[in-house]
Amino acid sequence: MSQANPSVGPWALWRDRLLKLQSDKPHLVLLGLMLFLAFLAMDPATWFVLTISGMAMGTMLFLMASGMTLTFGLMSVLNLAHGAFISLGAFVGAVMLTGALGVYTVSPSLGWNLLAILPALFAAMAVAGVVGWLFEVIVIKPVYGDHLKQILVTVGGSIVLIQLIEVTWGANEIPVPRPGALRGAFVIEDWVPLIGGLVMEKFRMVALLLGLTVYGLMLWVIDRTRLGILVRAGVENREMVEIQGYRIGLLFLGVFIAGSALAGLGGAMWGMYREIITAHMGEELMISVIVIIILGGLGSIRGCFYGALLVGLINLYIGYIEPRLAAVATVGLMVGVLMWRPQGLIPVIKV
Amino acid sequence: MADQQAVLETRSLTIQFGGHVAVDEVSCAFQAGTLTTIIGPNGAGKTTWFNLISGQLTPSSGQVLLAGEDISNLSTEARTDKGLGRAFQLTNLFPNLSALENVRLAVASRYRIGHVFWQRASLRRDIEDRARHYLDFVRLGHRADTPVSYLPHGDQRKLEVALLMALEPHVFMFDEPTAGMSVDEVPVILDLIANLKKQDDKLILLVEHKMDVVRSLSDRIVVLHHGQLVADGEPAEIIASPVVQEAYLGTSADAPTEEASA
Amino acid sequence: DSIRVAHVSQFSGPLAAYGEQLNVGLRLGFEYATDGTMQIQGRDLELLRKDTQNDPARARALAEEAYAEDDAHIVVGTVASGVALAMLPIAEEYERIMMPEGVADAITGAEWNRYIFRVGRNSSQDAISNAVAIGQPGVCVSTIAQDYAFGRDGVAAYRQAMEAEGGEIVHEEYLPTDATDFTAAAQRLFNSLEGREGCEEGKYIFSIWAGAANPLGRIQDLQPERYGIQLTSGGNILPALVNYADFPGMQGATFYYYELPDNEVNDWFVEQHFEQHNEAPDFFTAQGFAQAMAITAAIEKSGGSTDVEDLIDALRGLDFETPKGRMHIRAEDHQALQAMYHFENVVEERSDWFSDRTVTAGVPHLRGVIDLEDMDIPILNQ
Amino acid sequence: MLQSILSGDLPRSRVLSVALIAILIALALGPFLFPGTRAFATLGMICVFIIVVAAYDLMLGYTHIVSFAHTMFFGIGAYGVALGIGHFGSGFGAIFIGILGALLLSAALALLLGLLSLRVKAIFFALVTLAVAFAFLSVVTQMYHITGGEDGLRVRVPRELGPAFRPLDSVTGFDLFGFLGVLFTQPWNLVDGFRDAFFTVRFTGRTLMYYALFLFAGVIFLFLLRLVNSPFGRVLQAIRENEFRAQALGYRTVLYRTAVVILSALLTTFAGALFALFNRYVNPENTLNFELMIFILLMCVLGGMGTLYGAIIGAVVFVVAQNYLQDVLGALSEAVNVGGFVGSLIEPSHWLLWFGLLFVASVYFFPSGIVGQLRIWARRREVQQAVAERQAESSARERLT
Amino acid sequence: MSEPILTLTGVHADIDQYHILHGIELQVPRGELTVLLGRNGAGKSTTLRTIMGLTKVPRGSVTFNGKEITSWSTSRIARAGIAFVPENMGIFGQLTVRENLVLAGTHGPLDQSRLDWLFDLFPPLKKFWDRPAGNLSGGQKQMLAIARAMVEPRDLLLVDEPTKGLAPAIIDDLATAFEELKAREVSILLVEQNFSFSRRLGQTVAVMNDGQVVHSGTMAELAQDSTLQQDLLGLGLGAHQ
Ligand SMILES: Nc1ncnc2c1ncn2[C@@H]1O[C@H](COP(=O)(O)OP(=O)(O)OP(=O)(O)O)[C@@H](O)[C@H]1O
Ligand SMILES: Nc1ncnc2c1ncn2[C@@H]1O[C@H](COP(=O)(O)OP(=O)(O)OP(=O)(O)O)[C@@H](O)[C@H]1O
Ligand SMILES: [Mg+2]
Ligand SMILES: [Mg+2]
Repeated sequence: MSQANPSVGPWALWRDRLLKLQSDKPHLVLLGLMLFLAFLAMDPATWFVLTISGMAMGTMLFLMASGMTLTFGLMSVLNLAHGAFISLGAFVGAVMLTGALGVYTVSPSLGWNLLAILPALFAAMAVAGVVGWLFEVIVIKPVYGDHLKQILVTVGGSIVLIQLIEVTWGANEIPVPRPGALRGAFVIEDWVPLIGGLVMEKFRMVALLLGLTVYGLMLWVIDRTRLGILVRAGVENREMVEIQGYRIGLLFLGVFIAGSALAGLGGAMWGMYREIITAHMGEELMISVIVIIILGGLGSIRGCFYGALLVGLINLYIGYIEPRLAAVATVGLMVGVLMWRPQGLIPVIKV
Repeated sequence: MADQQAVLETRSLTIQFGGHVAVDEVSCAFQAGTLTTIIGPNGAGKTTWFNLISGQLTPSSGQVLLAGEDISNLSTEARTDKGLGRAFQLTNLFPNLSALENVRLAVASRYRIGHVFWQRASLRRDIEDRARHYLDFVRLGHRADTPVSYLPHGDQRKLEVALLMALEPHVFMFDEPTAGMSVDEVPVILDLIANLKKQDDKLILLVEHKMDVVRSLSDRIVVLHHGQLVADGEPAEIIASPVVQEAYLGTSADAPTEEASA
Repeated sequence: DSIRVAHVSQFSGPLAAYGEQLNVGLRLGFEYATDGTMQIQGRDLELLRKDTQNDPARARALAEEAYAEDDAHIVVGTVASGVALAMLPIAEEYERIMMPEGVADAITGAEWNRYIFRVGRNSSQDAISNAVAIGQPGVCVSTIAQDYAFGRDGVAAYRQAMEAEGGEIVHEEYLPTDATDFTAAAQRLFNSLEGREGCEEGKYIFSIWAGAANPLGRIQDLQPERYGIQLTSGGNILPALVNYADFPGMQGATFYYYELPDNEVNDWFVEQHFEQHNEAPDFFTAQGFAQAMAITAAIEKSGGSTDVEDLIDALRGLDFETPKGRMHIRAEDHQALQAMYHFENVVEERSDWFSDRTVTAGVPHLRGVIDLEDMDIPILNQ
Repeated sequence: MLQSILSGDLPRSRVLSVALIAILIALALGPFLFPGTRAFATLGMICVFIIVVAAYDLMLGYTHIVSFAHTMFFGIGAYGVALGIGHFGSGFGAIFIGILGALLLSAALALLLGLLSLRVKAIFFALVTLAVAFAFLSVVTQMYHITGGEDGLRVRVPRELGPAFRPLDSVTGFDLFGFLGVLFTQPWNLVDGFRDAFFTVRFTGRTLMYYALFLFAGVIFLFLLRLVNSPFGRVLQAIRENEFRAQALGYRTVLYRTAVVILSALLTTFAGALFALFNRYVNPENTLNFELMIFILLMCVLGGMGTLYGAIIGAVVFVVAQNYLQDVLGALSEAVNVGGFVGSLIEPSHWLLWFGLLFVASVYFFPSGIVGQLRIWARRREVQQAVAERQAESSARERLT
Repeated sequence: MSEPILTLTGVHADIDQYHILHGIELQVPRGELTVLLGRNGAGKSTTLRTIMGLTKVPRGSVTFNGKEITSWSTSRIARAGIAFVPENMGIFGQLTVRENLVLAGTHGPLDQSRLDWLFDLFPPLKKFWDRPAGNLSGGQKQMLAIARAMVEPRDLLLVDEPTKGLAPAIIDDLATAFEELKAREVSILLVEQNFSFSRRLGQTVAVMNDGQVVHSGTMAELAQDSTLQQDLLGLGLGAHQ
C-alpha cells in the first residue's frame, strides 16, 4: 500500500489509462460501473438473471428509441409523435398476428411462428413507414429547423394519430397473442455452475437478437454511407446542401420514413411483450425513450444503444433493490450523466 | 521598461486544442495611447489570442493582465465591465433587433442599467440619444430602424464597430473591421479608429490583412505565426523583415508591394 | 316531470371503453327494468351523458352542471377512482344522489358522504372473495400489487381474510402503478416462497392489478411451477381474459363473467347484448345494468318520488336483482354487496366474445358461489 | 395614462384592441353575463392560465428558455395550498403558510434548474426538464399518503371563499349568449327573449374567489408588461437573440437567466395556489401532467410568443375550445348524422381528434401567433393606407396643375 | 465571340415584402471572369443568390447555357453546373473538412490530382483534413468555402467576396487559381470589394447601385478612367492605387 512515489510505476499507468478511458469511452465506463455495483448489491444468480433481462429490455427500448434519435440526429426533427407510431406498429402487428396470420401463431412450432412474426413485423414497419411519409409531408415539413414548433406540431399530430387508431380499432384494450414459440423461458441446465437452474424468457432473447441486428445495420448505414454526412449537413444548413446540388427534401423524407418504420418495429415487439395494447401505450413509453436518447447524446445511434442498455439495467437493478425509486433513478441517472457530460455520453450534436 | 505600467499584458499565454497549439507562449505588453496591429497568416492564432484576452476562451496556461491585475479567471462579462471591448471578425449581432436597439443595448450596458425593471426603457431618452450618436458615427443613422438581418454585410460590419464604440472601453479590440466593407466606406472607419488613438488613455488592438491600412495607422506591429509571436516592432521595419515577407506577404508579393509602393 | 339521470363518465381518452360499456349497460338495464317503456312510476326517464375526459376538474364541473343546470336527480359516476373521489363533495354541496363506479375503498370509506351510494364492488370485496376462494390452513401466498391506496388497501383486506381462513401471507410486493417489467419483482416473489416450510396446501402468488400491463403473464413466463408456485388473481375484462390463456387451472374470484351467474336477469341481459352488439357483455356493462336496476328499484320503492331524502331512504337497505345476482345496499355505508364467483380458468377458443375475431382465452369456469355470509366486508366510513 | 399603465406597449392592432376590451369586459362581468357552472369554471381557468402563460412567455418568448418543468411549479403552488389547508385547517393563515412554503420550494427548485441550464444547453435542457418534471410527477404520485397519489387532494377552502358564504343575495344577471341566441334565431320573440335573459346570480364566496383571481391576473399581467418593456426586458431580448454577444457586451447573462426562471416559477406557483383555491381540488393530472405543459406551451405559441397579450388571447381561445369543442361536435354529428367511419370521426367522443387538428393548424396558420399575425396585418394595412394616401395626394396635385 | 454563358434580363427580386433588385441586366461571357462591383447594399449578393434560385423572382429571366433557369429549384441549378460561394461561406461547421469536400463532389469520389492542386493553394485544408470545419479560423473557413466550389469542374462559378479575411499571400495564390480556372474555360462571376484584386483578374465588369446595373464594360476601360471610378465606386482611397 505504501508506495513510495505514486506518480511512477504501474499505478500511475493504470490511473492514466483509466482517466483516458473515462474521457474517451464514458459509456463503457458507466456500463461497467453499473454492472459492478449491482453485482455487489445482490447474489450472483439474481444478478445474472437481472442483467440478461435488463439487457434484453434495453435492446427492446433501443428498437423504440432508435427511430427518434435517428430523426433527430440526421434531420434535427424532434418528433414527439414517435410514441403514436409505436402504438401504430403495435396495432398493426397485433392485427396481423390475430387476423391473417392467426393460424401460424397458435402453432407451437418455431418455423410456423416465424411465418407469422416476420410478416407481422414487416407489416408494422411498412404501415408505420407509410403513415410516417404522410406525417412528414403534412405535419413536419413546414416546421423544419424550429424545434419549438416541432414539439407543438408533433404533439398535436400525436393526438390525431392516437385518435385515428381509436377510430380504426376502437378504444378497447386489445390482447395480442404471443406466438407459441416465444412463450415461456429457456432453463439453464442445473449442472452449469453458478447460473444453473436459472431461466431466461425466450421472448427477451429474441428481442436481444433483433435489437443487436438492427443496431448493426444502422451503424453500417450511418458510418459507411454518404447518407449520414449528407443529412447531418442538411441539419446545419439546408440551403447550402441544395447549393451543392442535392434534393434535401427527398433525403429528409427518407430518413423520417425510416425513423417511423423503426418505431413501428419497436411497437410491434413491445406489443407482443406486453400482450395487451392500447392506443396510448406508445405515449407512456416516451419518457423512457427521451431519457435514453438524451443520455446517449441526442442523435447518436451508438449513444442511444448504450443509453437503452443503461436504462434497461437500472430499471431492473433498482426495481430489485427498491422498486419505488425506479422512475426517479432513471431520471437521476440522466441528470447525473448530463452534469458529467452535458452533451450526453456520445455527443454528435453541439448545442 | 518600468517607466509606464502596461494597460494590457499577456504572459506566456497558451492554448491547445487537442494536440494543436493555437496560441503558443505569447507574451506581450501594450501601453495606453497606442495602436498595435496584429498580422499573420490565416490560422496564425490572432483571433484565438483575442478570444483569450477577452475571455471567450480559457487559456491552457499563462495569464492576461489588465492594468496590472490578473484577469485570467474572470468571465467575459467581468472583463467587459473592466473596460475591455471587443468587436468580432465574423459578424455577431442581434439579428432580429433594429440597428438602434443593438447599439442601445451596448449603451445600456455601459451605463449599467440592465437590471432596471420598473422603468420603461423607451422613456430613457439619454440612452437613446447616445445610441443614435454612435450610429451616426459609423454613418448608419438612416438605418436606425432596420432589423440587422436586413442590413447588407458591409453595414453589419459598421454596426459591429458602433457597438464597440458604444461600450466606451479603455481597450478596443478590432478583428478585421473593414473586411467586406466597400472601398469608399473604409476611410470612414479608419478615421474613426485614428480619432480614438488621439485620446491618450485608450489602447487599440487591430487585426487587419490590408497592408496599406496597417501601415498608415499602426504605431507598432506584432506578427503571429503558428501561434507564436515571431516579430514585434515599428511598422516599416516589420514589413521589410524577411520573415514577414515570406510567411505573410507571399513570395511573389507583387500585389501587396504594388499597394505598398503606390 | 321526468326523472333525470346524468351519466358523468369518461367517453374519450384512456378509459373511454369502460365508460362506454357502462353506458350501454345502463341503457340496457333501464330497458329491462321498465319493459322498454323507459318510464318509472309513470314518469319519463331521461338519461344524460357527459364526458369527463378523465379529468377530475372537468368531472366536478360537469357534476355541478348536471345538478345545477340539468337538474339531474342522480349522477352516475365514473370508473376512474380518482375522478370519482374528486366528484364526491359536489353531491354533498348540492344535496343530490351520486352513484360513483370506482372501486376505491375510500368512496364508501374516508371520503364518503350521505349522498353517495355505490352499486359496484369495492376493492376489499374483490380481495376478500379471492382470499376466501383459495384460503385454508397450509396455504402460503405472496402478493404483488400496485403501490398506491387501491393496491395497499386490497392487499390489507386480502391478508386479513386470508389469515381468517388460516392461510399465510409470506411477502408483499409493491410496484409503481405504471411498471411494465416484472423480472425483478418475480425474482423476489420466488425467493420468498421457494423452500418455504408449512405450505402443504399450495404456494400462490396473488396479484391485484388495475390497468393493462398485468404482471401475471410475465411471472408465468419465468416458470413459477419450478418452485411449485401457482398463480391466483381476480377476474378481469374480456380482453385481459384472453391473456389468461397462459394460466390454465388458475383459480380466483370475480364479481362477474357472463357465463357464471345463473339468473333470469342475466339470461335476458346476455341475450340482448349479443343481439344488439354481436359480442359478449363485459364487466362494466353488467355493472351499468346493475346501476339501472338499483335506480329503478329505488324509485319504485319511493313510490315515484325523486326527492333526495325519499331516495336515500329507499336506497338504504335496498335489495334488487341484477345480472350479477341479487344485491343488497348496506344502510351503514351505502355499499352494495353481492355474492362473488369462485372460478377456475380453462383455456378455450372463443369466437363469440368479440364481434370481429376469434381468440384463445382463459375462460372462467364456476367452482362455487361465495355467498355474502362467507365474506366479512368491513365498514369503513365510521 | 393608458400608455403608462400598459408601459407603452399598446396592442398595436385595432382588431386586437377590440378583442382585448371585449375579453376584459367578459372577465370583469363574467358571472353576470354567462350563467352556469361550466361558464364560471371556464372564466376562472382563463384567469389562472393568463398568469401561467404570461409567466411562461417571459421565459419562452422573451428569453428563449424552453422548459417543460413549468407545470412542476404550478403543481407545487396547488399542492402547497392543499397541504397547508389539510394540515392547518381551512383558514387564511393556512393558505398563507401553504403559499409561502410553496414559493420557497419553487424558488429553490428554480434556482437549481437555472444552474442546470448553465451546464446543459438548449434542446438538451428542454428534454431534461421534461424528464425532471416527469420524475417529480412520479414522486408526487408515489407519496400518496401525503399527496393522495393519483386521487389527489380536496381543498377545503375557508368559508368566505366557498359556496356556502353569501355576502349578497339575489343579484340579477343578464344572459348575454342566451339573448343573442334569441336575437338571431327568433327575432320576433325579442321582447320575451330579453325578459328571459335576466337570471339570478348566486353571489357566493366562490364569486369572491373569482374576483380575487381576476384581480391578481390583472395586476400580474401589468407587472409583467412593465417588466418586459424595461431595460431589464431589453436585456432578456438580447439574450434570446444572441447570448454569446450579450455576454460580450458585459451582461451577466447567468444572473438574468436565473432571475427570469425564478420569477417565472414564483408567479406560476402563485397561479397554482389560486387554481387550488378556485378549483377546490388538486391532483397530478390537473397540475403536473405533461399534457398540461403542452397546453401551456400551445397557449403561449398560439397567442404569440414574445407578446404578452398573446397570453390573454391564447388562454381565452384555448380554454374555450377545450371546454366547448365537444358540445359543438355533438351538435354537428346530430345535425349531419352519417354513419360509418366518417360518422365516427365526428362523434363527440373523438373530439380530441379535432382538437389535435386545430392544434396543428393553429401552429401553421399563425406562425407568429394570433397577436403577431394581427399586428402584421395591421402594419400591412397601415403601409397600404400610406401608399394610397400618397397616390391620392399626388393625383390631386396633378389635377391641380 | 460566342454567346454569354449567363444572361440576366430585367430581373427583379423580392425578399419578404421588400423589393431589392429592380431589373438587372447582366451578361457573363463564356470563359471569362466578370467582376460585379458596387457599394454596400447595392444588391450584389442578392444578384448572386437570385441566380442560384434562392430569392423570389417576380419578373425577368435568367438564362444559363441557353436554358431558362429562372424557376428551377436551387439543387437543379447547381446540378446544371453552377457553383456558388456565398458571402457568409456557408460551410458545415459540424462536419470535418474532408466531409465538407466529399459532399461538394456530387459525382462520386474526389479526384486526387484536383485535391492536390487545392492543397497546394490552401495548405491548411490538408492540415485540418479530419477536424471539424467549425474550428477553423476565419480565413481558413473562407479557403474551404472556395475549395468546395472548385473541387469538381463546373461551368460557372459565382463567388461572393472571396478575399475578405485572407492574408495577402493567400490572396495572391487565389488570384493564380482563378487564372488557372479561366484557362480551363471556366466562367466566373466575382463580387469583390478589393479593387486591386479584381482589376488584376477581371475582363468584363459591371457596377451596381441600388438594385440596378449602372455600368458595364471592360475592366481595362474602367481601370483607366479614374473619374468613372470616382463616380461609380467612390474610390477616394482607391484612386491612388
Ligand atoms: N433578408 C433581407 N430582408 C430585407 N432586405 C434585405 C435582406 N437582405 C438584404 N436586404 C437588402 O437588400 C439590399 C441589397 O443587399 P445585398 O446583400 O445584396 O448587398 P451587397 O451589394 O451584397 O452589399 P455588401 O457589399 O455589403 O455585401 C440591401 O439594401 C439590404 O438592406
Ligand atoms: N475551437 C477550436 N478547436 C480547434 N482548433 C481551433 C479552435 N479555434 C481555433 N482553432 C485553430 O487555431 C488556429 C488559430 O485560429 P485563429 O482563428 O486564431 O486564426 P486567425 O489568426 O484569426 O486567422 P484568420 O486570419 O484566418 O482569421 C487555427 O488553425 C484554427 O484551426
Ligand atoms: Mg481571425
Ligand atoms: Mg454582399
